[in-house]
Amino acid sequence: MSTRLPTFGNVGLAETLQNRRLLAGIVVFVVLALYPAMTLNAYHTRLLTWIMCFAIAAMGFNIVLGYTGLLSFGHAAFFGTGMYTVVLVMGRVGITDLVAVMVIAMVVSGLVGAIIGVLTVKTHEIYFALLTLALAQLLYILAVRDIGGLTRGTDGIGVTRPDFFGIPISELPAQIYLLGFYYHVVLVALAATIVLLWFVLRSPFGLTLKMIRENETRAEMTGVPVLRYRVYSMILSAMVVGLGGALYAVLIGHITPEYLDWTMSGEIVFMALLGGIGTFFGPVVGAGGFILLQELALSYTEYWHFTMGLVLFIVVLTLRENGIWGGAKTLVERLNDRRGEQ
Amino acid sequence: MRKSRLSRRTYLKGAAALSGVSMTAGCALLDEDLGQETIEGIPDEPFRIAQILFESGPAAFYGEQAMNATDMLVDQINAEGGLLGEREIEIVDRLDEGAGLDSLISDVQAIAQEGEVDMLFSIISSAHVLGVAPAANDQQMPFLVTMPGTYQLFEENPEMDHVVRTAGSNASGAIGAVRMVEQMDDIETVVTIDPDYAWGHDHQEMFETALENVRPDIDIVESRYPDLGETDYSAHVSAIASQEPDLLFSSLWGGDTATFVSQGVDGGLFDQVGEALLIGDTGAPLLRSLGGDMPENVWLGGRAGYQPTYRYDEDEDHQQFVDDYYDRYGEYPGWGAYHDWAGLKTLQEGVERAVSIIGDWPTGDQLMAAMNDISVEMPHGQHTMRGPQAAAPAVFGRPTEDHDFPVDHPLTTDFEFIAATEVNPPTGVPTMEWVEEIEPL
Amino acid sequence: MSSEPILKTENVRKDFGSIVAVDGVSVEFYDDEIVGIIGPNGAGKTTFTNLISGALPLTDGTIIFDGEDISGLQKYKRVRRGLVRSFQIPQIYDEMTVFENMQASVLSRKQENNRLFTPTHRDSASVSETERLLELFNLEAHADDHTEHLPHGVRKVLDVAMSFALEPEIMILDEPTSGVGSREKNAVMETITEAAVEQQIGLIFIEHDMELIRDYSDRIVALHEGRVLADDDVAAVMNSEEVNQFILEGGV
Amino acid sequence: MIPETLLGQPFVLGHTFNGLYFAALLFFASVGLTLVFGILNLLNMAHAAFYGLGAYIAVWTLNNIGDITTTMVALLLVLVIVIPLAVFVLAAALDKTVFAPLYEIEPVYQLLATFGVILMLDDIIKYLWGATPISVDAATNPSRQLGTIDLLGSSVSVYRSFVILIAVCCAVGLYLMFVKTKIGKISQAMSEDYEMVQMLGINVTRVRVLIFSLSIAIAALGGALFVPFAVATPAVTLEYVLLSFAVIVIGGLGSLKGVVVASLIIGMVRSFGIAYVPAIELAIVFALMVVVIIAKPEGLFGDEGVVE
Repeated sequence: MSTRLPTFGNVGLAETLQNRRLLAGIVVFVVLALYPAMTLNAYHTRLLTWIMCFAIAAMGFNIVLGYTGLLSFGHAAFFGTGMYTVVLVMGRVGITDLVAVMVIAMVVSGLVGAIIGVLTVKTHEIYFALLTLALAQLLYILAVRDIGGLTRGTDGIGVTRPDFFGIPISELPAQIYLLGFYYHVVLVALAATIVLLWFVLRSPFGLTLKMIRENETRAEMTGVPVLRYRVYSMILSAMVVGLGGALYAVLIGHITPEYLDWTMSGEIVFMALLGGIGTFFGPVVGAGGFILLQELALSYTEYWHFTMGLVLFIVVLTLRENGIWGGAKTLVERLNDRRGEQ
Repeated sequence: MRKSRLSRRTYLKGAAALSGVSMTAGCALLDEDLGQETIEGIPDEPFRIAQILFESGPAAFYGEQAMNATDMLVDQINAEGGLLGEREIEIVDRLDEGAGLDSLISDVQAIAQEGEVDMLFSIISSAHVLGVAPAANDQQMPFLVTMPGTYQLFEENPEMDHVVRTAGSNASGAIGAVRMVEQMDDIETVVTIDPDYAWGHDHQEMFETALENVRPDIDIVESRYPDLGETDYSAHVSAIASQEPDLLFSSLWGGDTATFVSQGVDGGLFDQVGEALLIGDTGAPLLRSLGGDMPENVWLGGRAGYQPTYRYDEDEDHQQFVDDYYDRYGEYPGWGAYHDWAGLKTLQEGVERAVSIIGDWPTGDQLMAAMNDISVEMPHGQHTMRGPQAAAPAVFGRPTEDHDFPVDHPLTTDFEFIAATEVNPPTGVPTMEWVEEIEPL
Repeated sequence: MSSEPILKTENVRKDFGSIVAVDGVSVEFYDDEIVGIIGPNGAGKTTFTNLISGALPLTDGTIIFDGEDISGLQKYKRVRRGLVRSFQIPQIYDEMTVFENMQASVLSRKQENNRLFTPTHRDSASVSETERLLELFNLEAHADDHTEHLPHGVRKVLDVAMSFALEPEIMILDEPTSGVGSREKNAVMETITEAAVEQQIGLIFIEHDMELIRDYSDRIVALHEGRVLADDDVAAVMNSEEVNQFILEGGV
Repeated sequence: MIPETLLGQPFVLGHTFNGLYFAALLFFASVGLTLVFGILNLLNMAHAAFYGLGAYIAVWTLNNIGDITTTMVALLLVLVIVIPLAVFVLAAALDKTVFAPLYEIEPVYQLLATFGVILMLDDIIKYLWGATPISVDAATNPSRQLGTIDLLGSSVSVYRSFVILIAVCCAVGLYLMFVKTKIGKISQAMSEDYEMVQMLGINVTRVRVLIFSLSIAIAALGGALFVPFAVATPAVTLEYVLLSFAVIVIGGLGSLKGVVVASLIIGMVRSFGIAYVPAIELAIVFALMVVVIIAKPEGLFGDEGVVE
């Protein structure tokens, strides 16, 4: 009976499309990789690094919201855990290799994700949102009160720059380190995250998360251990968000508990939503959009909260899960259709 | 708020860094032949300052005063022709600390990149300065820090050569308070209340450690840490009142002090305590917002003598500053205003000093170097820089309704002055080590 | 009939507070028969199926499946053993295509949910099986449609088809034709029963339509007030006086 | 370590009083949030922002009213009647415009859209009153003018006792409204089955506007009563957003009784927590929230309707 691949004509089409997308992706990657050397613009490079760190975090976040269908208001917990892990691993444990530090940060964030995942596994919708919020807020209080003496409270801790495979690269001047080296590390991390998640979310695992999002009862009645997969989803998400936080920690150079606060969670949600939680690339676009918008608003008005609030309000009411990326895609499709008709 | 997006210029500073030019640091710079690094004559364009302060959030209390004082003083300096009488100052940009550390650091980067700003100025939050100062230094962007007190600034980043701080560290307030207590009789029990972040914890720790050395007979029976920006202190008030301590020590500042004191008065707290030492940055605006609620058994003060009544009659400069400020803004200057005054004075002196040594307008590096180890005249006497860090004295006063100023709120009087040498660690000694070894006077 | 029942309930009981919804039901089911369950509203039909599928915990009694006690087993584990149900209101994944819906079932049956790196459309084994199933249930025309806007009848068939994809031993259908146009009812039942016979799946279905019950059941279990009123072949139950009194005349 | 004097009776009384006062404020800030959710199915994250708005309006009014009157009765009437009434009108206008489209969307999107409203309101307050904390001038400050009285050996703030009294009146008033009046009964029916009420031909939009505006007005009343004893700062909004969510989650979404009980619990936890275990006081509140959601997601009284 399995003679059927050809009848699904769109497989062939999808293949070509994918290749074109792949091509576009490679072009974007190369342009980004060359950008600092070509422009020597430190501000732009820093801004891009900043955006890319949050793009990773927003993509990680969207595993839970966009794919598993659960709104978490506590992802600052994972972002902050990633950040503090970097500081503590470098400062207290003495591991200074970039790759090792990042891997440890992901593992620790994943552990926090497992704990929060298990505790929240039976809640839905707003209860899930409020429970994740409360749990993250507990972590925030822990950091603010400096319980355990690790975080130095609201003044925060400075981060030194990690080395790279034993090369004492941290001794380079700041500009060269951040622009020449670190920018590319973050770029590669983002590319790797995109490729990895692209496959993971299209795999049977990704389909299983979507099953849970669409209909938890049905998924369970199809033999899926729903609770377990919700925890998996949280762990994966936490690891990716933690990576984003860890990368960001080195860039910002100084960490305060603000990164664990619920308003930080709100920003991550905002980014994903702005770009489009129903799309794969939406969160990346959203992180860029959010940070550029904020920088722009800040440069023109002291009332930038208002601007951001208005944008959030409008995006929620008009674009919904499509976000600006989904909206743009629809627009392009429509234009193509019209061209096709003519 | 970044009002100016200046045209992008060639990438000068970054390129210099990229090509690995190492910058000569510190005072050594001034002694050498600096021929090619100096700019001939005084530049035509104004000296451009980007000011960093809170325009939003609870600490905007200081931001507003600092902004007011800076606007006023810059106008005055420019009326005389500017720095050295030749080069005007222009505030080209203001960054809101309320936007958070991410934005601050990124904006500092942009400013350094554009090369259209000569110096960063002010800043309030200790958490922010610990992040922004190293970032500015990495960019070789001159940064004159005027307000935050964290002693960790230079102890954590000893290499910074583009940053100076014209405010005394929080040690001067805490140790000043210890010196006050040292002279008091009839004190056996103390309760401390400080905001729950490093500022408060640092103050409490220094106070407790030093007090143990100079007055081992006194017990700190309880230490409380309300949240920064707390709006309801009634639970703390009840708890402290129940202890009936001989002394209450507090580093709460700004609006927090106002709220705490007024709720304390409400709960009868100051009838239950012998003396209160309020060392958070408290000045005239605080007394104004409290109206008639200020109890009499408190000492107000801390680092530097930043009270409009302190040596008002003796010090002409001070009198003029206070009167001008009052004429312009209808209230008396608070600590935020004084801090930025000290900063601008140091800048003026630094420019003069650099020019007198090298004969030319200084580069950013030279200017910062010239501001090291300088001293300027402030109401409390010589305000001395030890290296990049100011050593300020401690001054405390009593609130009084009995004054000749045209306002109906209390001001301070009966001042106690404690010299800078008594309340600051000697150059090169880490603050906490010094505090642990402190001896009775 | 096979000698061993595939599913057996022993004195199954369910209380909601002071209300007894299912009151000691003992029935046996075999994997080569079609059993209709009838009873007036509130007789405990749906509660009974929920107990079997594990959606509700038992108050008392035992459920034996394939010779093992599954009374406390989690829902998804019952499904994995071959005890599957479909729903009165179709439970399908709205924002996914019909193809994806079906493939989701196929992959879950194979317990391949944890495979991480092969994109699902490249997994030829599950793709071809999905296509075969879509064809079997006449759904291939809708393969690429999102299910959200499909006609109700198609959604219903998809729901049942997704349960078939799990290759169960026995399947419980809660009103498989509810909401389906009267003309299509027979066609739907025809499709389902043929597939069941072909794949040797035992069927249990709850139905209000007595004609369908008569036409498609091998055996009927009649429930009334949480108890078994009758359990016999079609003719016997339909002619039973008690059944006529409590159920058929009661106007279901 | 708890000093023995702290366990003495006057101080337990003092903490209890503080706890009651704090509970009263929490009640004002959260009761509308839970009603709007229970009856209208709108999860309005921006609800407590109107508490902040009420505080600012009160500070501004009291600081400008001095020339007209300094009579205590007038000042209290301004706080209890005039300001809530003004905010009621404002809320009605907002319901018809900003909030109207939010009733149609999923709770998750409601949460996000109203998060946007918080940000906007934040800056509107900043535009109108600046970012510097403001307190009420002594001359027109009822809290300072009323002073304290001695009760069982401890001094008790007259003004704060008044606030507690108003909260009790407000709770009783709401209860009576729901059980006695027609509009209250319709509201209860709406909380159970919105569509059914709509089909009965009742103008649900009017009821909606009423309930929404009333809820917001109570929040503003809370803010107005809060500010004479404290200060208006931009941080008040965010603090109460979190606390009010804690209250309604612990009490059970949509339950009037739940709000009263949860406000009392959190008020007492905070008051005694600050006195005896200050380091973890706020952590207790969130830990409580976590435990309740995990163990009893519907909250203490969430499954019982508005006034059961």
